[in-house]
Amino acid sequence: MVERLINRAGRKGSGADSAAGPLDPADPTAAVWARVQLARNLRRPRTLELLALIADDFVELHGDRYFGDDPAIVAGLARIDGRRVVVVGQQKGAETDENIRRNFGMPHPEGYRKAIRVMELGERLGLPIVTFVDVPGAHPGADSEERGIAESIAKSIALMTRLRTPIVTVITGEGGSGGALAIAVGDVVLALENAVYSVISPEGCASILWRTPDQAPAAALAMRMTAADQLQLGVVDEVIPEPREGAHTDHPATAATIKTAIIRHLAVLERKPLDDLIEARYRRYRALGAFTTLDVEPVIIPDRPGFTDRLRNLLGGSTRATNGVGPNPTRPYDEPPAREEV
Amino acid sequence: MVERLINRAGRKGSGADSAAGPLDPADPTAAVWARVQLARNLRRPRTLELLALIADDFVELHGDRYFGDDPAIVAGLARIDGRRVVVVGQQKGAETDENIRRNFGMPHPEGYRKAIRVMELGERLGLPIVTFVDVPGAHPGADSEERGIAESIAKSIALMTRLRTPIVTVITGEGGSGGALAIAVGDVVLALENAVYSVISPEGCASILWRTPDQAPAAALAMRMTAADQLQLGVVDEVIPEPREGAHTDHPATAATIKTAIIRHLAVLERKPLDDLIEARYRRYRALGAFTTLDVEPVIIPDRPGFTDRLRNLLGGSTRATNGVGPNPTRPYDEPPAREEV
Amino acid sequence: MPIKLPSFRQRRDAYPSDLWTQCPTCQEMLFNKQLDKALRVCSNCGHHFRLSAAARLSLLLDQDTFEERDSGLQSLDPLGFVDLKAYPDRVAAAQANTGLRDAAVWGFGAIGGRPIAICVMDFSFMGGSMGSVVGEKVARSAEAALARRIPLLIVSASGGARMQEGTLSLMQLVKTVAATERLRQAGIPLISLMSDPTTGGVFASFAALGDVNLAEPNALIGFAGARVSAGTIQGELPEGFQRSEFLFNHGFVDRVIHRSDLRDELIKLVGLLAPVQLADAGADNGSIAAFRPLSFLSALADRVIPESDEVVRG
Amino acid sequence: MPIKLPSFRQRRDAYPSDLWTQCPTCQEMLFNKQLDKALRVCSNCGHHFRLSAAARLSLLLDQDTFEERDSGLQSLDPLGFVDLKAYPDRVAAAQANTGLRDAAVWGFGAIGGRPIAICVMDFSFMGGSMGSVVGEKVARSAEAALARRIPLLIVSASGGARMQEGTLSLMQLVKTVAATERLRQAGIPLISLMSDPTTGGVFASFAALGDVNLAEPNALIGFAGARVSAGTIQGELPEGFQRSEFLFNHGFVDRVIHRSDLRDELIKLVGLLAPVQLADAGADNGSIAAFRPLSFLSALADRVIPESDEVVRG
Ligand SMILES: [Zn+2]
Ligand SMILES: [Zn+2]
Repeated sequence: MVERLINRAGRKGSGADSAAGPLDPADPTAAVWARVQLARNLRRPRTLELLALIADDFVELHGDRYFGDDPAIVAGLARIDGRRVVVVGQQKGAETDENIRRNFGMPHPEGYRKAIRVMELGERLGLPIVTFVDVPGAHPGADSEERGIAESIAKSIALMTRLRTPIVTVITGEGGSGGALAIAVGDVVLALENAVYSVISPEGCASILWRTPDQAPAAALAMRMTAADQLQLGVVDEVIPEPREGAHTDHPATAATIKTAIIRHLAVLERKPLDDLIEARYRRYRALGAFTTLDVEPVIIPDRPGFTDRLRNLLGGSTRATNGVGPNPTRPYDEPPAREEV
Repeated sequence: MVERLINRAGRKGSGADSAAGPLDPADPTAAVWARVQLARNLRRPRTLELLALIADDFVELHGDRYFGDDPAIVAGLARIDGRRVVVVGQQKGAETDENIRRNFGMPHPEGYRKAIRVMELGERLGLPIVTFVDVPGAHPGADSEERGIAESIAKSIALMTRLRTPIVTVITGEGGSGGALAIAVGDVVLALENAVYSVISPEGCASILWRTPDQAPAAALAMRMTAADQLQLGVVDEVIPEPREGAHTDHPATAATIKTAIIRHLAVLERKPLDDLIEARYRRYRALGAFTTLDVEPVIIPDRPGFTDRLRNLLGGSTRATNGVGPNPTRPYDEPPAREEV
Repeated sequence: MPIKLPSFRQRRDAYPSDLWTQCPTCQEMLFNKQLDKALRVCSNCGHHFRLSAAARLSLLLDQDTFEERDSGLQSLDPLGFVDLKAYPDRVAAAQANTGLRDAAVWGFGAIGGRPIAICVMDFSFMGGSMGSVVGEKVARSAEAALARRIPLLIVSASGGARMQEGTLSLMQLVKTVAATERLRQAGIPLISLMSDPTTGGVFASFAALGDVNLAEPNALIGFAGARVSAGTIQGELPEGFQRSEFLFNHGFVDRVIHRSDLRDELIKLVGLLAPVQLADAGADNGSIAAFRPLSFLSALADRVIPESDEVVRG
Repeated sequence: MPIKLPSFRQRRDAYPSDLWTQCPTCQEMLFNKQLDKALRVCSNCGHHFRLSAAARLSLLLDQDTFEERDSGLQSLDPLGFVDLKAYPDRVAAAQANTGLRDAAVWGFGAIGGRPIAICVMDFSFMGGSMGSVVGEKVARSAEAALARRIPLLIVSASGGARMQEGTLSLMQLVKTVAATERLRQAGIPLISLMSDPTTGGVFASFAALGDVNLAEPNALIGFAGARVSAGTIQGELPEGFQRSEFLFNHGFVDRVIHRSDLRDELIKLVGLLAPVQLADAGADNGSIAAFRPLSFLSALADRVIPESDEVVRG
């Protein structure tokens, strides 16, 4: 796995170089894919690099109080522009050794449980919370599953929906599905210009829907995963412009813009009564989704064993058309189950 | 360890037999030791045996949601006399195989974290909590330390001090120090007649203070660990009489008495406003302890390097009497540090 | 050993006959009528076949107490998503194949005479994937349970989030959990029943957060899918990896329950978790009348749930 | 490999001279004056020698800001406990040897100009064991910190509960945690600093529950003592078992801090954890006047802590 990811990291590097060139608007797929490479660029500033430029003071807190300390997630207390805040963010390593130590920024359950602990401390102390999101995805290994990676993500999401303190989230690089969302539930969600956010990695999406990872760029385009797209979808509230050829080319300028945006939003959020804040956060996510409500007519059922027949059959009636019962259709069926990390 | 504990279990058995005879008031040490053996008798009813006799309904809940499920602690939802309650208790096995599976009733951190989870559920649902305490001590192994046995005990104690629901605790057998206390913080603490409660096992106490475990009976007497003694000390609020030669000789009768006591106390506690309940619980433990307040004169310091001298020296003054500094006295010193499970 | 991926193609091959079904676990040929009477559990090896939402509802609820809500919710195509096929075509095909409008059904019902809200997922609709409609139904079921102060039972059967709705599917994790958290914080019990499979974003949200987590035997329950795990995990996976018993042993599932015991266990559990709510449920009955059950499942819902006082008597 | 048990006998043998101290870790002979200037950290291997309560206070607090409270608390003998020696005799000997009345000292002080409550344990008094007096002092320090809404710093150095007071010592776990929980629930920070050793009932109560848990390097931190572990653990113990870094790696300690950095880190940490409290601290000053520092430590406390507004300026 390590080797595989190093190679991938290598590709990222080169990808970034190629991306340094102008994006060809005539080829949207290439343009989107270039952005994905930019988002993955190993030289982008991560949580610790940003804090060094943004915070006047920072004390990192370690450990989940259950099992261990996860280097892929950084959490602690910081002072930004004189304001005390709790900071949580993923942390990849810029160099290979450091990247391996940080598990390529892919957290284990301990990481999310550390985040939960420190965010709860922030709530008790009445400190606003700032999160920096940049993760390929939560660690998918067996140890991660054994210790409940899904449960830890769910619990972190749950906590953030009810934390009685302002939360500002910044997607700084890869917004990799549930592993990102676990610390990305905010009153305000910002994204850097070249950040991406998706329900599944383009490679994973392509390998399922296109049956080959080579179609990752097509999947990236189809998922509309760029910051600009996410802004249109309402998943992101504001896009923070990046300097020059991207955040990796100018850390101080990037940090400065991010800092300004964070302070501006915190100032607004802190004026809200907590009950209003929580209710607004609930409404923000309650409203996300795209559906319509039909004046209900039963969907036309094709001329074959009907649903109620099948039901009657299930309840002990005739044996015909068992093929139709529940999840065992004999008819051709080409939807692959969406088995993937979120 | 297993072998050792089986032997110990064996001794318990014989101890119990001998205890079946009358206790000799002329020999208090023997009398106390006999009670210790009764408290450890493997045929005493444990949480599950008691629930089978006490509860109309019981659904056991499993797992700590972090690492595993600990068979040494049983937790779940029960209906007792028509009243819904949450039950938590330790569980030894009556037979050797079961006892090994239950780790001789010695919980790992998972056990206390399961207890915490289920007690929190009880609080959310507004259900009173009943705990049954019978444990030699928390599991002292390396795995237990690695996963934070002390932290899990501390967190369980902390939760119980603030749970906004009535808590009735019953010490049914061995009240083995912190491993017992972790689920024994109650508004009312009851103890069976032959139960014992101590800060450390008599064997451990003897091996430290008497320098040999053979003095365990003497240590047991000195620690005043019987239910009657604990009642006098105010650590226990009420002693529940046992049938015939002890609880192990008549489970149904034992369960019936316990059930009556639990219901009686819950009925009283449930009438209290929650704020009063919590405050009373705080006061109950706040008041436990034995000290006096002297009208303060400095303690007479023997004619040797004085404390302030030592302090001055520490702050960089003369080098004399460094022997006196802090924790490194050269004088004879015979207090052994109390290094033991609580 | 990569995880065996649930796949319909494989299943299709596994059912050569209309009258007989081969057990994918023990290969035994099972007479379908007997299989149905056995609640679709293999009489030979205990393999639990998947159930449709309708079958699940009829299995769990008191007879004729189900009253569906929001059957008219229909997914849109926010991304204009096209892979080898356009998303709307996939939805239409799934609707035609299953007779469902999306992968979840929710409504009110009774279990052991006690009113509950229930939301059931159906794996046969696009792998039970959670998009905007599923998320909305889960959230509404939680909000309704809170309004009536009755327990919520969610039966999961899902491969995870629905890729074709992109991050809007991902946001359903927050939407659903925000609603179930309000429920739990209010002291209203949430029961999560995980059936085969419960994975990805569904397990990483409401399914993992039940006050009580139940699972059917040997159900696939996990976060990362086969492709991911296979690609990243070195060597052998642990015995029973991502199966119900594995989750139980690691502390994430309270009870693994055989389908034949499921209803009785739930009756007992609901009885212990939930007091009989008079005032709230009663106060809310007006709004019940406002609804009319409209979908196919209306066949199951020609009676309204018992009045609260009847609940007390019964 | 059984855990090495802290033992004074061994230490005594390790200090043949008044002028030189041998490092128990690297055997280097250290000139005591240099050792003191190095805050009693071995210049050769970094071994952290234990500190007395007074030394710890002078190390951590702003100079001359410590104001002791409850110095008159004196333990009783509730059990009439006699082992090889009567408990009151052990206490008297410890008092004569250490000049302390019991194993903990608490009071008010300032760190980086910010007022805090502080409770420091002293291992040289009966192994820093926690009986009724230590428990009472910890609880009072927490209640006072809550009343003034100032952070509480507890520096642990203890073998655990004091056997000679039986279950009354055990009850101190509840008493102390109940008080520190009220503090934490009120949003007042609790900082736990664990020094060598922090074990048994002290680690299993307030010491483990800090909002921030700090530890000095290589401090022995654990639950079960050497005798217990040695008797029950099969084979080798893990590398560094029950040492600060081990606890850090397993997620129970936020930071392991070299003694020379300790004060600076605490100043920074207190600044981030605690807002400057004007009203509360000020309102409470009347009650400060009511006290008079009386113990030996009064030498350190001839000034009262800064007025709140001074804190703002300073
Ligand atoms: Zn079979
Ligand atoms: Zn040294």
